[in-house]
Amino acid sequence: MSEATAVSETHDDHHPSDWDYVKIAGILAVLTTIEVLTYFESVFTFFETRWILLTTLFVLMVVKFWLVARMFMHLKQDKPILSQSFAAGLALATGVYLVTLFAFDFFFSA
Amino acid sequence: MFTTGFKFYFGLAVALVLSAVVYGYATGGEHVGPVTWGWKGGVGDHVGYTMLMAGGVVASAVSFVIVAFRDADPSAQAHYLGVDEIVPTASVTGSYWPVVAAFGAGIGLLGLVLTPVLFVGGIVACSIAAIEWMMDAWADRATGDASANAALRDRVMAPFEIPVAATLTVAVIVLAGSRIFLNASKNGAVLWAALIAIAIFGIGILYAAKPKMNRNVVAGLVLTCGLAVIAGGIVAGVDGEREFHHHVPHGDDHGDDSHAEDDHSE
Amino acid sequence: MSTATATADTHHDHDSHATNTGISNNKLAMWLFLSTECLLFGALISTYLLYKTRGNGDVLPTDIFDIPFTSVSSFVLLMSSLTMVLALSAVTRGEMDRGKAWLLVTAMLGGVFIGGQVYEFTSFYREGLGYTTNPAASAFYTLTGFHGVHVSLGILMLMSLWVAAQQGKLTQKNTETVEIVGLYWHFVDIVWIFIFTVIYLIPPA
Amino acid sequence: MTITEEPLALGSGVTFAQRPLGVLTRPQAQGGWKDWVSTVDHKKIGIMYGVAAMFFFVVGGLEALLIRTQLAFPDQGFISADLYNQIFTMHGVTMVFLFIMPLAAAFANYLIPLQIGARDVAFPRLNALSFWVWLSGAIFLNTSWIVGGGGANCGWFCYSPNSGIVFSPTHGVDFYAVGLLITGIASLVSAVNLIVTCLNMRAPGMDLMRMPVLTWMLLVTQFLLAFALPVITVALLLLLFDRTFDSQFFDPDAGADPLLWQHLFWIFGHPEVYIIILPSFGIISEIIPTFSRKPIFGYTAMVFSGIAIGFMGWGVWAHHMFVSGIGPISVAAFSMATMFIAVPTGVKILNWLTTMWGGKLHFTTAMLFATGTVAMFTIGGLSGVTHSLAPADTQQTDTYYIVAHFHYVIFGGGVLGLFGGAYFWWPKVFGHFLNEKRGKINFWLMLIGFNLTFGPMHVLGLQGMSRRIDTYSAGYGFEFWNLMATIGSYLIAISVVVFFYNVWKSKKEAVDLPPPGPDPWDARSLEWSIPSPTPEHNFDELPQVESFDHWWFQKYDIDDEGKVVRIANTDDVAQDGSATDVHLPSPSYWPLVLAIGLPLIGYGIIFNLWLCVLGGLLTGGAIYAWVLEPVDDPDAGHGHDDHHDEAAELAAVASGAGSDNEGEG
Repeated sequence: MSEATAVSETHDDHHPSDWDYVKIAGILAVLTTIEVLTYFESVFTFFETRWILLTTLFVLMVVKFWLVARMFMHLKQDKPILSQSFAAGLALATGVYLVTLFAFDFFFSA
Repeated sequence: MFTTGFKFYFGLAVALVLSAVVYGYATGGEHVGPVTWGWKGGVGDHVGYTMLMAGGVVASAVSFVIVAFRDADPSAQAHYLGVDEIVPTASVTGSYWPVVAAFGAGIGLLGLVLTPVLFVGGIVACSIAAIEWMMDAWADRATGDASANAALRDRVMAPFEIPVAATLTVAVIVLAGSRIFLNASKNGAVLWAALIAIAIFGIGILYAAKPKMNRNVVAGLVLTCGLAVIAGGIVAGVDGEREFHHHVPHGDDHGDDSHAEDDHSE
Repeated sequence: MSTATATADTHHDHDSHATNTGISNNKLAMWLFLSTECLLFGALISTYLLYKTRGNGDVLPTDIFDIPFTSVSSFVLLMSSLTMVLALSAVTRGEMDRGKAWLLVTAMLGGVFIGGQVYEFTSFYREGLGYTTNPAASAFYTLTGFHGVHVSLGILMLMSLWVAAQQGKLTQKNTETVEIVGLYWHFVDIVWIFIFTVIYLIPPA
Repeated sequence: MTITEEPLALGSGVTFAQRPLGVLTRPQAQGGWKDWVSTVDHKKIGIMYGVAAMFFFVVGGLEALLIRTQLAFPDQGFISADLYNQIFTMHGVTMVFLFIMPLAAAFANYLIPLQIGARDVAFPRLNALSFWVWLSGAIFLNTSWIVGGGGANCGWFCYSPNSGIVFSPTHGVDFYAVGLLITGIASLVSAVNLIVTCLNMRAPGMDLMRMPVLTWMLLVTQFLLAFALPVITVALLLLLFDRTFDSQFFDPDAGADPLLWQHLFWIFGHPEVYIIILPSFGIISEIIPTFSRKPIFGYTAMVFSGIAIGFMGWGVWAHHMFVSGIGPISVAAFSMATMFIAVPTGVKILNWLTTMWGGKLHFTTAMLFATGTVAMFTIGGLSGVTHSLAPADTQQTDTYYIVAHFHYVIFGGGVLGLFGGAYFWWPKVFGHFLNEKRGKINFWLMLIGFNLTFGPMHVLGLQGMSRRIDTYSAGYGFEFWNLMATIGSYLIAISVVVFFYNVWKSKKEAVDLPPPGPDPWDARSLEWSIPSPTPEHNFDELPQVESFDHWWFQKYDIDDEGKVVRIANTDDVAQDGSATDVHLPSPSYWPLVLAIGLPLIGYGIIFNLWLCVLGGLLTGGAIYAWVLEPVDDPDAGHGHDDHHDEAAELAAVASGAGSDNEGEG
């Protein structure tokens, strides 16, 4: 029991507090709101320009992805090997499927 | 050796088989049909005969199981445990299963009159009650120690109870929620989804902020909201879905039109 | 004699249970599993992207997306990640009551998300987009359905944790169990972050 | 999640009534069939993998003989065209998924914990699960002969739309899809398990760069499996949904693109080639140094070339598709990548040769198989390079030249190495040698038969004979080489019979022979520091590893003049296996129960969805019972708490359940 307490204390030292989590969730909420706003192109006319729209969406997606993985999944505090293994899967997936879509002329027909 | 349980079930079996035979002949059985399960000659009314005979078979099977496993046989248990006499143990807890079974039977009967869905629901409730009741009864007598009996029961039943209960709980939320959304208008669905989520989230925040809150208040709140969602789901489900408009694709956008069909039935 | 030595050895063995990487077996296994899931969802997402315009003359998913509703359900899933991490945080501190509450809230929010998906599928079907209507439809339902199955399994795990906690079998020393289920839950969430942008929000050119 | 914290306490001092009537208790059998079905011991699981794999080797081999018999002479009607399709398909599927992969898994299971100095794998029960799920999938796959209206008939790659309901109306392809999904679950679970084992369970001092090459190659293999299987899982599910639920993934009429299947299949399929070949590379990397009496040359290069093969294996899949019209840029890129992957492979071959260079070579049977592997794989590798040239490949595609190439790689590179491994580790596993004389007969028969079978196929292919054709006409010049190939295939069959005879006879003879002792080959890695056969607890005392080839350096040292000198007798430094109170994880029935549930779900998808409910209940119940069951049987009376705490094997099992539920769609 004492051991468990000790462990939890050390955890407390470097893990964010509940309030930090709420703040991160707040950021995520704001980012999601911006994402949804792109849907209303007629109101925010600059989203009618496709490259602005795509860039915005992709940047926001990556930031959200990053925030959840780093903060909520504790990759920031955990050993690097976990980030590495996850990054390996992610990179491999991105690589092979982008090449596949490329081979289908996906990026030029669109 | 022959316990009360065996005597009861065996008697029941004999009675049922006899009445099946009598019923068979009474409703037009011929030759030795009712005696030989219809091997030579008819058995009369099939449904009644089958039900009575099946009941008889089941009862006799149960009676043999009771003998074979020496269930509730104090002398066998005493022998097994190496003691002179079994100390009768009080039933560990009160049981709700008889109530569930009765409820299930009632629902099932109602279902016979109203809708097959209720009938199936009643059957399911009765089956669950039967299994749980049997397991409780078995575990109550497994050893002389009440807490060990409870642990034994859990060891066998928990692997099924936990996932099934969890699935049912979630299924209720999912079903009720989706019925409400389907019943509402397109924008209404958005509103309802947001409202329900906010309610859940809100209760969570409330509780997290004041964990020392009166338990009854929390329970009441959760119960009220849960019941509201379920009731909403039932009402919405009975009321039916809103009208959907079959989307007509704007033809030339999607190339080859020759395959366009109106019938999307699966 | 040999027994005594061996006992000492086993103690030694147990002392060295601090794994080579310093991460418990279970957690490492979960992360590896999640890494492989990237390949799984990647294949489904690319299938949809490849087929999203193959309507065969029929209605396409992109024609009937209900962005406002999906936004709400995405929001719900995103916030369930917050409640999950709050549950873990509470269990870590040993506040089992609060932890249980957040676990239940997370599961229920997941339930709302799945309810939303049932609604979405039903309404799409009524509007003419059946599973077999065209390649775009098949790919869309398979992708989002797969995600739905993952969420449902996550809910099952959360509910099981809640039951275990309710029975007093899940305590502070099982913090890591909660953390591992949490990892799964967050992963399902980040997959949806991807799906929401790439499948729903990017309009057809 | 160790739910049951304490032993079931029975009050009133009634201690011997711990197993009340009808209570399913934790298995505790020592010996007998109950021991085997409930074991979680990585060594027993490894042996079961090996036995089952050899069974399917015979099945696949008989299918091969049927193929060769049909093709022995022109215009034969020995088997019908339809049956021929089924047989060559099932031959490929059986050999790849039910023979080589599980045989490699047998070595991985048995040897990884021993080579890294561990008591068991990271998740012993998941390990048992992998085996049983794999076996149930394998049996399921083969029941299609009986209940599925015949085997799959679309080739092991099952190209769409050939695999669609129109061209494959029987259930064969359904069994193919579901069967491979089930075996895929097994491989995925075992991959995660073994990766965690390698990363987390190493003995003190066993750094990653001190692990034997075999363990390294197996680790790379497990990574490849872990990342490749989800891709084939998706492909198979799409195929299954197309066939079962009329979805539109591969139907060109509906606007779908059958080429998608080829991409998904080969994204998995090419890493699969390395999944097959790398374990064999690892095995011969253990055998060659041992019988050359030299350390392996370029250990680091060996490891990194293995890793490089693992990585580059992901960038070459489309070279299987050069003639499918994927466009000039793709063809050029994949052509280049394919040429590059020959580099790390060449590094390995050079390292083996350099290891042997100047060594005192002992040509035992194991060594013969190992050198045979190097030679045959080199031939296969070179013919592979000819495929990387897209114009040449265009000529060779779908001819027997391809068949020749991949058999030289998979049989010559993979199977020969695995047989070598069997001869090498047999004394460690079973405590007696396989007879060397019969072993050498086995080797030479197999080598000659192999070359006689597949060598001529190069010629046939270049002459233009198509693969997957059930017969050929006389007068095209195919007769002579086909007959040679058929004779060769029967020679291989005889060599396999010799192997089985050797296994049987050697066991009988072993009674009169002295036991091999812990280290019969004077080898280098940790598994040789413990008694043969391996005691149940592996190591009496976990080794403190100080260098690569730690065990060898306990026996030998290098003096000032650079000469090798013996510093200790093997028996003095080896462990005697006498520890008695070593704590081991308790056996369990649940992996088996769970594995029985999965094929029921499979039959359910194909025949009647109600069966899915039954299978689902069995699977779900088993998962929860598993999670609720403590790792250690509290009744078993072990003194210690186990530290593989089970936390979320829940989660890990749920991964299995995940794929399984996904299977239900």
